[in-house]
Amino acid sequence: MSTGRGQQYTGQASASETARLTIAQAVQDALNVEMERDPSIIVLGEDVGLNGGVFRATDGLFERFGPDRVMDTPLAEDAIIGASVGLAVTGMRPVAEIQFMGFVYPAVNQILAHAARMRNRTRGRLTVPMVIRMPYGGGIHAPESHSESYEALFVHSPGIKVVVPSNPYDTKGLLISAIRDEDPVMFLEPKRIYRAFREPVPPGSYTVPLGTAAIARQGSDVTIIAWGAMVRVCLDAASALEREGISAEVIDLRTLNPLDRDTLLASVTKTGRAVVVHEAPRTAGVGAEIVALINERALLQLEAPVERVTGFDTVFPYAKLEKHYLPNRERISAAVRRTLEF
Amino acid sequence: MSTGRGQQYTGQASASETARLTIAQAVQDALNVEMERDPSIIVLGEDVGLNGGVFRATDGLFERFGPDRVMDTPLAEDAIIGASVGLAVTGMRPVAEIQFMGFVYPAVNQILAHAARMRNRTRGRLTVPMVIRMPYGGGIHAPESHSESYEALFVHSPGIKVVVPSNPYDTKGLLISAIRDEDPVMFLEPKRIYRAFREPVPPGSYTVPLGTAAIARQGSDVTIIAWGAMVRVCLDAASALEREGISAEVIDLRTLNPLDRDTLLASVTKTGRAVVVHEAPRTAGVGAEIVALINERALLQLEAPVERVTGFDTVFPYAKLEKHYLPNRERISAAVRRTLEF
Amino acid sequence: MPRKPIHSCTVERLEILGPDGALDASLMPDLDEATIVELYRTMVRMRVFDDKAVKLQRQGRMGTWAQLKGQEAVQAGVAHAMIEDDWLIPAFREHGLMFLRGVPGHLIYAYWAGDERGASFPEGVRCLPIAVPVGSQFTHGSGIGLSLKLRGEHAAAVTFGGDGATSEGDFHEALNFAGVFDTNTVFIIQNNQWAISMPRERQTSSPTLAQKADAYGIPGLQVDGNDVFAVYVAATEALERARSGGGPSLIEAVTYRLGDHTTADDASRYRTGEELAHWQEQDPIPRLRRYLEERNLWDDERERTLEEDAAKWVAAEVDAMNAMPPPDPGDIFRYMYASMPPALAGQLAGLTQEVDR
Amino acid sequence: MPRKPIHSCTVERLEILGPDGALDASLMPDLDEATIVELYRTMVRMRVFDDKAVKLQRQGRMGTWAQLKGQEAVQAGVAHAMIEDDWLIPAFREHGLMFLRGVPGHLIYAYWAGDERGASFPEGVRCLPIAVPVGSQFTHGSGIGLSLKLRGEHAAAVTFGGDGATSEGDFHEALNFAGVFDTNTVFIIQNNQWAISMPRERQTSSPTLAQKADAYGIPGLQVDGNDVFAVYVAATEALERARSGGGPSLIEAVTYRLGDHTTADDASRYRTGEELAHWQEQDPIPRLRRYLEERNLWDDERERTLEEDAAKWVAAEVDAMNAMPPPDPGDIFRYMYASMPPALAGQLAGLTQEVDR
Ligand SMILES: Cc1ncc(C[n+]2csc(CCOP(=O)(O)OP(=O)(O)O)c2C)c(N)n1
Ligand SMILES: Cc1ncc(C[n+]2csc(CCOP(=O)(O)OP(=O)(O)O)c2C)c(N)n1
Ligand SMILES: [Mg+2]
Ligand SMILES: [Mg+2]
Repeated sequence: MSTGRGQQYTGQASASETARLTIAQAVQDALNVEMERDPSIIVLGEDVGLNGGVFRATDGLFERFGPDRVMDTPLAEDAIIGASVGLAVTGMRPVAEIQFMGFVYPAVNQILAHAARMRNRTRGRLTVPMVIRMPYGGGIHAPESHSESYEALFVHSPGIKVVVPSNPYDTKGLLISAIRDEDPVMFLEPKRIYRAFREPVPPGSYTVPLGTAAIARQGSDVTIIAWGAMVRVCLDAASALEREGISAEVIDLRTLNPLDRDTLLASVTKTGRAVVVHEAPRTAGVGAEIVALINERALLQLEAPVERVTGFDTVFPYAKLEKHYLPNRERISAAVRRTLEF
Repeated sequence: MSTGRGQQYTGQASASETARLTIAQAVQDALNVEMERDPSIIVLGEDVGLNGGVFRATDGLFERFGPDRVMDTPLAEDAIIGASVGLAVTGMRPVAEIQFMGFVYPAVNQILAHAARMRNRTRGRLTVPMVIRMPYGGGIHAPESHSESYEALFVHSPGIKVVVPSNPYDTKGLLISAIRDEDPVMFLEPKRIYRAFREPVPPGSYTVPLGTAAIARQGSDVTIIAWGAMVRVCLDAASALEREGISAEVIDLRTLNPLDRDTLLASVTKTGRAVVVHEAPRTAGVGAEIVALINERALLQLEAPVERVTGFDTVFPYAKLEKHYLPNRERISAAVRRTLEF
Repeated sequence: MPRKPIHSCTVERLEILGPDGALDASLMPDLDEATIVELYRTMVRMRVFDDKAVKLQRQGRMGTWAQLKGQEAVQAGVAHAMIEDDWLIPAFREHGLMFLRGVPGHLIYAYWAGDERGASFPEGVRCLPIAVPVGSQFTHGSGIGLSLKLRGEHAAAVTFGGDGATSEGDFHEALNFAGVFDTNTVFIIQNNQWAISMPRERQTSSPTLAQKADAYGIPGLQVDGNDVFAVYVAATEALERARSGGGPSLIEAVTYRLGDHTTADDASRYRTGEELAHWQEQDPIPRLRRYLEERNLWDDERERTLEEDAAKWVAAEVDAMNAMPPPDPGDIFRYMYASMPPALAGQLAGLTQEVDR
Repeated sequence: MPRKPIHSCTVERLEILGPDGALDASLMPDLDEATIVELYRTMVRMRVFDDKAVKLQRQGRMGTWAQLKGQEAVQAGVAHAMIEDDWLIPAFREHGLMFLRGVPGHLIYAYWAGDERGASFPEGVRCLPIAVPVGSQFTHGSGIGLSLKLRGEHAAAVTFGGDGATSEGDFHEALNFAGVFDTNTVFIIQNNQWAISMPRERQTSSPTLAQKADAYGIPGLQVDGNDVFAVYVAATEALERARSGGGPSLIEAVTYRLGDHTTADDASRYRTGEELAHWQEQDPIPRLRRYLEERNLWDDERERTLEEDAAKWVAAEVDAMNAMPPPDPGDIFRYMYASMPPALAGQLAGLTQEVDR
């Protein structure tokens, strides 16, 4: 196995000890482990090969698995996803990368009209087991169109699962589940924390099931609901709130479709208060769905309106102003206080 | 002015009397009136010229305004919208047609990444006054992909207004407002009722403002909120409910972005109960946003959870099963009763 | 020479059996008489199958139907060039190809009558469901062609589209992808001169569609699509190349849509009777019949028998469609995911309750 | 001849001033000495402007920068062929063109430093903001070209893209649209051999990018993009044709990205030092300098002065950028719509409160 040119980490499929990995490395690790296991898995996308991906999430795969399994494609998102549909219906398991979520739009037709519908349209005869990975979200002072969080578009579209990890352990386990899933899965990687921290990640293969939320922090006064990069911000807010004597439970949804309603509703029923946090614009974001769910299932347990702390209904601002856009500890804490003071 | 070949109606821009028109004819009438007024308006799309549009909504325009103002384009939605962006930034006012909402996906990149953002990105220097018309929704036993209601995708995307008329009078007035608007407007035409009924439509020019809802029916026990083709179904349900002694107010939102929160919240505050109805899938649909709004602004006035009567979280079924999918009078009435019995 | 030529291309057209019955014997493929007769039978069966669907639609027993009338030679010629392991990636007008590839006629009818079960083909039939968004199937053809190549299968992905579909970005991305990865794909454009009301000449400014292949560094050929021999030869050559690792190619089959775009369309709004009459003379079926008759391989008697047989077959397919039990509303939910998420099960339970009531 | 040729195309390459200094005088455009010197000055200013941006980025004073280094001849040659009424539709690497078209340098810097005000060009500057989604600008060029045509303006829409961008569906739809409506558009591909880590040869299988024009029935030409004379001649011809109703065309300018893809990239991961060295010998700036020197139009003294002037200008632009007041957070909201909807005003009020606190 080549060590590649300069990357720090080349996958621990053959390692036997738990290593401390970043989220980007956990992605790489999951791909290594799974590609080793199942020769029908193919990685394809722009710059995923020799270059190892612009965030190095596919680093070393090309050297290890060769050009027939790690394919640098032309600059054409519609073809990347459309070809993946063709690969998947004929028995391959493509893991396609879209370089940034802002560049998924040209592939929306293939995702919504084909990948998400093939099983239904053919009454189960043809299926599309594929993963569409992409970095999403703001916070890294990236150029325009590089900071999108448009998960709501896909959560609203039946037939495609949407998964968003918030830490390295889950990243590996969820990505392995996504690859093994028999249906298309959109896998959104929080690029803001791609390399922000390391956590122990076991070697070899393990799964974190799709469709189950995690209680990232126990609490009793209020439930904060988030996913992806926002989970850490919420945990941070929860710590700060603790010093004020407020006990916040933080739920990391992990999968946005299907939603783990039970975990969510159990927590809100217990605390009677909820704050949903996301980076995407407020209107018709996934936060609205969560408020609607709570309204439908736990209205009588609510002590206060569910608060939403979200991006604005504006274009994601370019680097100089982006800090004003993203939900932060103060906004989350203020929303929590509002639910308590209601 | 040519009378075209066989169409029943050729626009009443020069007529002086109110005529009884269908929604499709009201579209045609608005286009006639506005194109007459403003030579910078151009209609473009697939089959909009000689063929007059697959629903005849642009019938007669080609004969009247000629090929430089009514342009049959190649079969390429991305180009239709992208070229319209180019036309609009240089002073034309394109009214683009997408043949069915199910075929807007290839143009999503142009709509979300360009049309909706140009004003913001250039800090007001360049603007995109354009209208994107398209028939949407189910109920006509159309082929697959011809029954979509994906308004939520666009409502979630800042920078583009979303308008959905429910009757001929509003269709004309809203479309004229949309054409005159300085920003891009997505204009969704309820094809199920394109020709279902006629209503008096005044000749010449008048506007119905964007961003204001209508109270389609007054009531005191519950507020039913809908748009487009669902408004009539809701009115129907309201009549049936009246016979049970239930007084339902029906709100026709007309514009989904920006939402007329005041009208909506005033009604719900008055009735204490609400049911939102839409054809689109339930999860993360526009209905969720409305529930979230009510939760935020009128929680204490609520006597029962807001109900959602929507399409399922499935692919829109093909003709034989579509009747099971679409919200109907019974489902709406049952939801209303649930809010009363809560 | 002031500017240096650095690339040139030539696009050829292949014709073997002309509308006037003239045959270029030097190009004639090696087909025995029985096969040629079978090609003819096949084309007539397509016509009968198609006509029946239009009738069913008029009677309110079918939703919308996209007529294949006039395009039988393309579909028979290509089908005959295909081998069992090849995949068919249709647009939406390839009914003839579909039944020749093993999709039962009653399923094709059932599909267009509004029933998804019609797109649930029998096990082993290597065919995608039709693609409703125009052009969106092209990239599937590239992906399937890549898949076949990676697995080392001696098979090709036969990918169809219309003249209108060549304007979509998918066409471009798919052919480019296929060219870069040398996939086992053959793209076949049924250039039937119209995309609903848009004539071929205004769909694109290139004089041929075949020349678009050169943009992707792959071979392109135009054939007379109403000449089943020319189609067969072109398809055989391209398919064999694709199967054996020689890479993708593009075939433009020039034909004509003799019917309306669909049963929801009225073509007389946008095209002339003269044009239609001109193309009726190019009709591939009489053309091949004349060939057979001149060689004493066909006569009125056989024609009658064929028509009777075809009518019987089609009637049986209609019966089979009618014999299908009504679709279960639960099917709306059952095939969304490999296993149904709880919220969806809840929605299904609600519907079941309603239906049972 | 078995198959009838029905179409042929030839793609030519235009070179005037070779890397070795050889000049094809017969093709040399009618440019006076002062103009040629000015073209040189312009190219050096681009290089200095570009280098400064990279330095600013290294110092943490700029977000990301996409270097134009090596592509100066394309940008100078095209800019010189443009007239005031022409529109520029850039991709994202056309900084040189942008400042030549009237976008102040400090705005270009400000933009890449993360400030949308940098895309708010002065009144009258006919230039779109850069397009971040690769290829998405092509259709704007078609629309603007159509707009100019419909208004009868003697002007063209000069639309840029990279070699990578030609793979996007937008490229195809845009060129086809332009071909069908004969818009006043010129598409210019800066083929700099790389799309991030993807070499030109694997981006598409066609031996040239220029030949893609033939798919749309429009003229295509390849030029040596490091030869400012060739670029100027090709652009002048295509622009004049477009302005005067002769329709769109495609120019492939073969050049090289001498820098990394952006300051976030490390090109040594995927390309060799030998390749880079080869292309450094093709550098358009020394090439034109040698031409001038051979004709006694240039010397070290003038070079020094030019470099000093350029450095001063660039320093002034940096100062101007630094002198911009910080952007107002309210700007996030202010330009979403012509008039702000109430809900948005509410969100702005919330932010203003926070900021004021
Ligand atoms: C993306 C998309 N846009 C528009 C349509 C509507 N539509 C259906 S068929 C058709 C014309 C197709 O023309 P062509 O590709 O030549 O195929 P043909 O119908 O002639 O077989 C159009 C515009 C569609 N189905 N999909
Ligand atoms: C739709 C889209 N996909 C991916 C990207 C990421 N990206 C930015 S530049 C680039 C390569 C562009 O190559 P080319 O068109 O040759 O232009 P160059 O960078 O060489 O000037 C890529 C893949 C993007 N910006 N937009
Ligand atoms: Mg056609
Ligand atoms: Mg490039």
